[in-house]
Amino acid sequence: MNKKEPFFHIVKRDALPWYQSVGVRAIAIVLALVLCGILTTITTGIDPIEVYKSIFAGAFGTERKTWITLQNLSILLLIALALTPAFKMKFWNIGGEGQVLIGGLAAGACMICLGDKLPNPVLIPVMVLASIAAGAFWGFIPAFFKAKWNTNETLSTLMMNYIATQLVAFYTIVWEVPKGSGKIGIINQNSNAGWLPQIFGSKYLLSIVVAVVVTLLMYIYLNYSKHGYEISVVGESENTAKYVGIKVEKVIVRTMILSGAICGLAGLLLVGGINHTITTTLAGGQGFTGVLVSWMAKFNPLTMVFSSFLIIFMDRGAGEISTAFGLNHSYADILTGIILFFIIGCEFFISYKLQFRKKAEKEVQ
Amino acid sequence: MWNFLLAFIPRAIVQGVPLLYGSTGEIITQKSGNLNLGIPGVMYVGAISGVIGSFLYENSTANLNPMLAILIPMLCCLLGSLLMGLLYCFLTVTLRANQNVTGLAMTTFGVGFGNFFGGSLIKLVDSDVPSIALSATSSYFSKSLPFASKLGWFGKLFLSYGFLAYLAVAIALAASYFLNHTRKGLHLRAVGENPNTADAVGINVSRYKYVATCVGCMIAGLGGLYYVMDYACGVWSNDAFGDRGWLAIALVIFTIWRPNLSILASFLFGGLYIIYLYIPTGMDHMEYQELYKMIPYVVTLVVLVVTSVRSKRENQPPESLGVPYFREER
Amino acid sequence: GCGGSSDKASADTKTDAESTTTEGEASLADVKVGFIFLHDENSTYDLNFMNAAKEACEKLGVEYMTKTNIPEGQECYEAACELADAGCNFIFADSFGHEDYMIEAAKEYPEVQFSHATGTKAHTENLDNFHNAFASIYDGRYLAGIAAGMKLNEMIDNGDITAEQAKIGYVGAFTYAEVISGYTSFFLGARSVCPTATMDVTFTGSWYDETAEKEGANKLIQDGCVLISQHADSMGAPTACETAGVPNVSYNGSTESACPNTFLVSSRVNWEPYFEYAINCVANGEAIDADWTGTLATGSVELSTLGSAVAEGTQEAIDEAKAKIESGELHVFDTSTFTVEGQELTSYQADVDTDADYTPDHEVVSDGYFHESEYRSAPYFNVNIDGINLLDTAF
Amino acid sequence: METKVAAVSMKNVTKTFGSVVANEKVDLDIYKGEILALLGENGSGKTTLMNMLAGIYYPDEGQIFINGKEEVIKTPKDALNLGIGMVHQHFKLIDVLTATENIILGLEGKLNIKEASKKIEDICNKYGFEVDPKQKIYDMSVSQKQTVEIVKVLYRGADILILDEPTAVLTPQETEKLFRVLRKMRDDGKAIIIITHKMHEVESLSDRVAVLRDGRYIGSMTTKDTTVTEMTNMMVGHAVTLNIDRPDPVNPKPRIVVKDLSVRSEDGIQKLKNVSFTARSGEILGIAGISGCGQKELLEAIAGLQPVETGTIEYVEDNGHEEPLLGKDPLKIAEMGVSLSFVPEDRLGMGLVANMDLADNMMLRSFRKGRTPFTNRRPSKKLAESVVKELEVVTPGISTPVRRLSGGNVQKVLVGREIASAPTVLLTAYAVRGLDINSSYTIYDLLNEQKKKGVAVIFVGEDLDVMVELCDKIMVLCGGEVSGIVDARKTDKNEVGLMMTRVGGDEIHE
Ligand SMILES: Nc1ncnc2c1ncn2[C@@H]1O[C@H](COP(=O)(O)OP(=O)(O)OP(=O)(O)O)[C@@H](O)[C@H]1O
Ligand SMILES: Nc1ncnc2c1ncn2[C@@H]1O[C@H](COP(=O)(O)OP(=O)(O)OP(=O)(O)O)[C@@H](O)[C@H]1O
Ligand SMILES: [Mg+2]
Ligand SMILES: [Mg+2]
Repeated sequence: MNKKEPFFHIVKRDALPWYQSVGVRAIAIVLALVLCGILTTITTGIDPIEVYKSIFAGAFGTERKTWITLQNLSILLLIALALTPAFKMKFWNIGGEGQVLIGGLAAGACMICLGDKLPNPVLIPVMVLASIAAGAFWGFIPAFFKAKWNTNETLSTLMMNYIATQLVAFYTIVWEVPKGSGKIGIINQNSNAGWLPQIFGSKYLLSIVVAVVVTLLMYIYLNYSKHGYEISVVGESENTAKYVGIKVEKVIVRTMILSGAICGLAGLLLVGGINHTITTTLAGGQGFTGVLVSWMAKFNPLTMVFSSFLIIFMDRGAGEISTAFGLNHSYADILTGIILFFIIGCEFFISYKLQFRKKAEKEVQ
Repeated sequence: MWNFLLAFIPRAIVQGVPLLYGSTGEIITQKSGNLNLGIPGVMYVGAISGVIGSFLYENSTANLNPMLAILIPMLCCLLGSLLMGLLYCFLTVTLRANQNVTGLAMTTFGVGFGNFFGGSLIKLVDSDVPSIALSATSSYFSKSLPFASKLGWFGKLFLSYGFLAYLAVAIALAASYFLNHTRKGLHLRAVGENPNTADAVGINVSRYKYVATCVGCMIAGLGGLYYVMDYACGVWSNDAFGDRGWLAIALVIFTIWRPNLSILASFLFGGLYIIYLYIPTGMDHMEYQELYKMIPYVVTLVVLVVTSVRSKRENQPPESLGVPYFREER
Repeated sequence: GCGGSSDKASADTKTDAESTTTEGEASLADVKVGFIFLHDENSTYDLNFMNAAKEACEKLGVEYMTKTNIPEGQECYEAACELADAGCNFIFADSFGHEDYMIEAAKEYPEVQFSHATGTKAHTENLDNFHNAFASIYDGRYLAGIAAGMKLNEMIDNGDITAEQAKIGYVGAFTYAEVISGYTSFFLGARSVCPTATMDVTFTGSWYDETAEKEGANKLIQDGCVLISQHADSMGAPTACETAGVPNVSYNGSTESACPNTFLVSSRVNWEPYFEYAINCVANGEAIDADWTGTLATGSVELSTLGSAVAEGTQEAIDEAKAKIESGELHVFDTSTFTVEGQELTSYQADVDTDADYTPDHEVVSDGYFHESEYRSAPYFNVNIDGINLLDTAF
Repeated sequence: METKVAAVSMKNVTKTFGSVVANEKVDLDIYKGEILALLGENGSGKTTLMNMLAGIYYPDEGQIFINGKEEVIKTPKDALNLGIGMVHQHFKLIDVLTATENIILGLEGKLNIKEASKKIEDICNKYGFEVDPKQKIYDMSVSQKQTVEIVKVLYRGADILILDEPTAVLTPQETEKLFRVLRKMRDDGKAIIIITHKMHEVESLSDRVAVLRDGRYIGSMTTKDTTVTEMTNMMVGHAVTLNIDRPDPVNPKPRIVVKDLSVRSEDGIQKLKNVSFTARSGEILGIAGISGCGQKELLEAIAGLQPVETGTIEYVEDNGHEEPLLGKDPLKIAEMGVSLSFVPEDRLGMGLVANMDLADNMMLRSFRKGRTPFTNRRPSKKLAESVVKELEVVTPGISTPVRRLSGGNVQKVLVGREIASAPTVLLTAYAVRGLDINSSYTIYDLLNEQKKKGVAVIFVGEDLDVMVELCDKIMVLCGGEVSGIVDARKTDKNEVGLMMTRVGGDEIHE
């Protein structure tokens, strides 16, 4: 024999039963946490158990914290859900950030310009429509370019983000209070005009309920509707879609309008329901995090609940670590990164297996 | 006008250099079929690694040796970015993980890494402002040719930059030559277009992907190094590098995967990036300034749409971009 | 919970607080302070607050908690509530955009004292437990301006520039009163020693944008400014000056380590006196001023040590002016020292009460000077005086 | 033959993909100086077996001996180093590169395109192939691409040459050229393995045949000692009859009337010029022509997928009512109640969604059914099951992505689906390309069945023998123009072949 046989080689495996694949992921998270712990001790000398404890406390330490965690979760989830149909269509919409901002801007514009003209029961529906329409419009533009001229959507949606940011910056200064400050502050702080209503007496519940509803609807839409099927076909092969009479351009535009509309809705919740102001950092990078969440869940709306939870949990925990240990906030990003690497990497062991050579057969020779 | 250009163009070029490093690195990476969205993170890691190296060196000796003062941060930067590249490759090439998720996670990680260590180093020294200032090292990086200032406008436009700026252009030109005129370049393009085919003719797909991605990351990392060491005068500030990593990725698409085009495009974009400072607004209408800040993005979008109207086959992304390769898959 | 280490830290300090403080110790033990910061210690602006917070709390031996990286949105309200829930009875936020959210929290927790730096609404909001605080930083900037003026004189004397070329550049963040008040006082300080000084001002539209500040400074230098100062938080402008070899007057902290050749001086607000004052008020059950303005006298306004690049005699000139300001002999905004459109300012309606539109509501010029920071703590001087050229208006 | 050295000897080779056993304990010897035809039904594991020689797949078990020495072929590179060259079943070419760049890909040394182009021209001249070294692959027709593939192996030279269905897309003339080359190489002492489903090629080219069935090695025999029937029976595992019956058309009525159709491609090249013909119900209309002569455009124009310059296409209903089809997309055509099925040439790229499973692919045609906004997956699952059963599709189940199926099985799935919608017009392009002989006959039977049901079948084919036997009429296209329409019962292969290369044969218009 002139060459060494490989000790093992990689083969694709049949689908693992769900409990095994969950198990693999669980092991990955545990390993990641252990590694994070070791790193924490080495770099800062802090007892890692304490760090984990305070991460948990940051997310669930008090009732208020739990609610905030859920509220943040719902917004991130909403954005990830919004991006999902586009991704399933292989339309790389990284413009969630801009679509959320524009939705928020529309809501804010209504609150500022119509706040003293319309009563809330009229104003709020107007805001809902305005922000959904604005988000949808922001999704429509790159979709239109893509459908018409096959313009690269990764770049166009990215540019739309910056354009939206600057548009918000522009209006922030137009509407600034006081003059020159570059801040709008809480809009209608005394009249509460355009503030979204609290439901069941909790100011946190509204976005959570919206997110739950959208999650279910999106799951049904993608998996059981004709539109959802068309999206899958267009995503897989435009030629096939044309062949069976699916109007590819229409599907692209329609899907991106939906995508943008839901982002706009998230913007509405952020401005009308949560912050009651507009800033350029309204979306806070969640348009990008949403991409991560959606991909990690393999575009399954139900799984996205878990992937967005993971991100929010770490982020909430981070705030707490920096309070408790004086550790830089960025430390959490490092930990989140490490955990993500493990989760991403462990997928390998779900789809592939290492096959070792069967020794017995070799003796035959 | 001439005076304006004379003042403006060097500033535009300085802005463009980090973008050029980033986009050249990402082009090489993407040509191997790897869509590395982790470039923003890599550039942070490259920068902070250089800062750490130079910090340790500056604090260990009173008289800096110019050679070492440049070499140490450079090597640390390359090493840091290389490790990021290896991480990316291990996940996406060896473990065949999803490239988008891996890239985004690397960005989270890398930016966090940069800011964490940038913020932590400062605790080791006494300073009123929370920034590490590596002025001595930086002066070597930003040194331009001694006779540049004597050559009038020519010196100002062409010779007034630190050596990393010239290196960026040289690397872009070399990358362009490599991709189009060498056999290895041909193989690299083949890997990105269709790894199945490349594999079948005996090209080691994994090796090409590893090498291209790691080299790409190292080049991109230099962009981060240029930013802190030359542009920011050796002062690390958290998040100061901003969104340039993303813009570098955008430039890759904008320049249709051509490093030589990227040189001009980067400088152009660098100029557009700061042009708003040169447009007067009016005290009562500061809001217009925010609209002027939109210019680079609007221009990019318009150019993109216009060029896509008549798109050629050669201007498309590498065909297998973003798809993990597994030989036995069909 | 607020985590182990800060508890421990405060336990340690409590013991030595007991030995040093004689009165009010029982009530000080009941005080728990919460701080809300926009960024963390990596921001010049926040670091200044954080150091003061630490110093004041450790000196008084009170327990405290901090929340960093709190954006100017609902998170600020949540953070304030969390601090209140955790037992804090004095809560302080450091960023202008936090104010509205602090007010929301103040309404919800009437028994907790809320205080906000740089804010403008306390005197109109009529809440017993919401307060504003700031300092007469324009005094500090005036003194820093003297250092700048001395430097200009030196350059003129050395023949580097002519008297007409004594142009200062200033990188401002927003066209906000705080910034206008700041650059005007700086300019007046410079002109008090260098009468031919003029100034160009450019705005970046952001409190922290390294590139914008750096390029803004570069452009000013290109346009012939021979000395630069800034009111924005990044290292952009000072490092641009260091590269170009142009003297720089800084803000918030000394930049000497990064700019050894060009750093002149830096002014800053020291928040420690205010924190001490407010904590003592809470401990003793006294009302905190709705608007508290620190001064040179309270130790709230400070200059850094001078850089090696300053002109000879600078320290003496500064000390002299400082003494005059403290004695009330000198007012920074003395209307006899500047003109507006060629006229002396004899009357000015300032916008002291916050509203969406600019509606001036207080007469602020009397006794020959502009009464800055008297009707509220945050500055409201927003007059364009002659000699200062706003670049962004030059269409 | 015993005296010859075994160039390749595979022993006990097993390869599984998940639960699919593609090869099971296969023993196969290939000798120097012989051409071995590897036979087997679709999905029997031929490609898999050869891919293990070429280093694409790695065997689970077993050994491979090259020239008597045990070798471990881990990568294609190892295979190349051992002198193994392979022309793959699916093109392994890079679209955006030129022919030259593709041919020299993977070689070492300094890049010199000019020199390489020259060498390629020499090879082409020597063997009579036509390749434009500067042409980009995406500009090439399938047969040009296949030629590049062949030149690619010749350029490198190989001692052991594997060709996986190389002739599927070649014209008879090109095939003949290739065979001449292969014979010469055999005479030079190289070992050649060819996989093909065309039995006449097996007979004319190979020295020996080896048969795989269900992944197992069944046996081998000398070609001249065997017959097509024997080989087929061995492949299938039981006796089969191979003849095409041609029932007479019952009551043919015009169904599709095409008049003066002209089509230009996007870059302005004339693809069809004044094409006129009528397709009748209950008839099979064959369309013959060398590749690129406009068959594809013609079918796509009828199916509503190709913009047309001038001309008309009418659909004639049973009651004589005429409906224009032009300017309508597939959806509109279906909404008009015209039941038109289309088996396109590009199965995985157009007819099916490669990453979807069988059931979901079945839904492509029917997902719009029902008034709710929701799809109903149940009928398509049933359809998938029945197609798998009736057409004997080899698959682990209906939830396997079609990408995983072997070529022939993919085709069965597609044809099965298209027939299921009970069409009145059935367009097929190369319906049996890549299909094993047994499956091909199954497809012919299916077409005949459709014909008997009164469907107007348009059959674009490449095997003239079959067309002459199967079709009722044959329209021959040449360079986008009709060079004649002949009655298939009264013509022969030669006449049609001649018409394919020149315009204007004996026109038989009725
Ligand atoms: N709206 C729809 N109606 C019918 N079928 C659909 C629809 N959307 C998608 N499908 C098809 O259903 C199949 C399953 O959908 P999807 O890819 O979402 O699965 P999944 O939830 O990711 O599960 P898995 O990856 O385990 O198959 C896919 O092959 C897809 O083509
Ligand atoms: N990469 C792969 N992944 C999964 N299954 C595969 C793969 N390659 C082949 N198979 C399966 O192995 C079996 C044998 O396939 P193979 O392609 O070898 O058949 P074949 O004899 O070449 O058929 P055809 O004549 O249609 O080309 C088929 O059932 C196929 O689905
Ligand atoms: Mg799926
Ligand atoms: Mg095959």
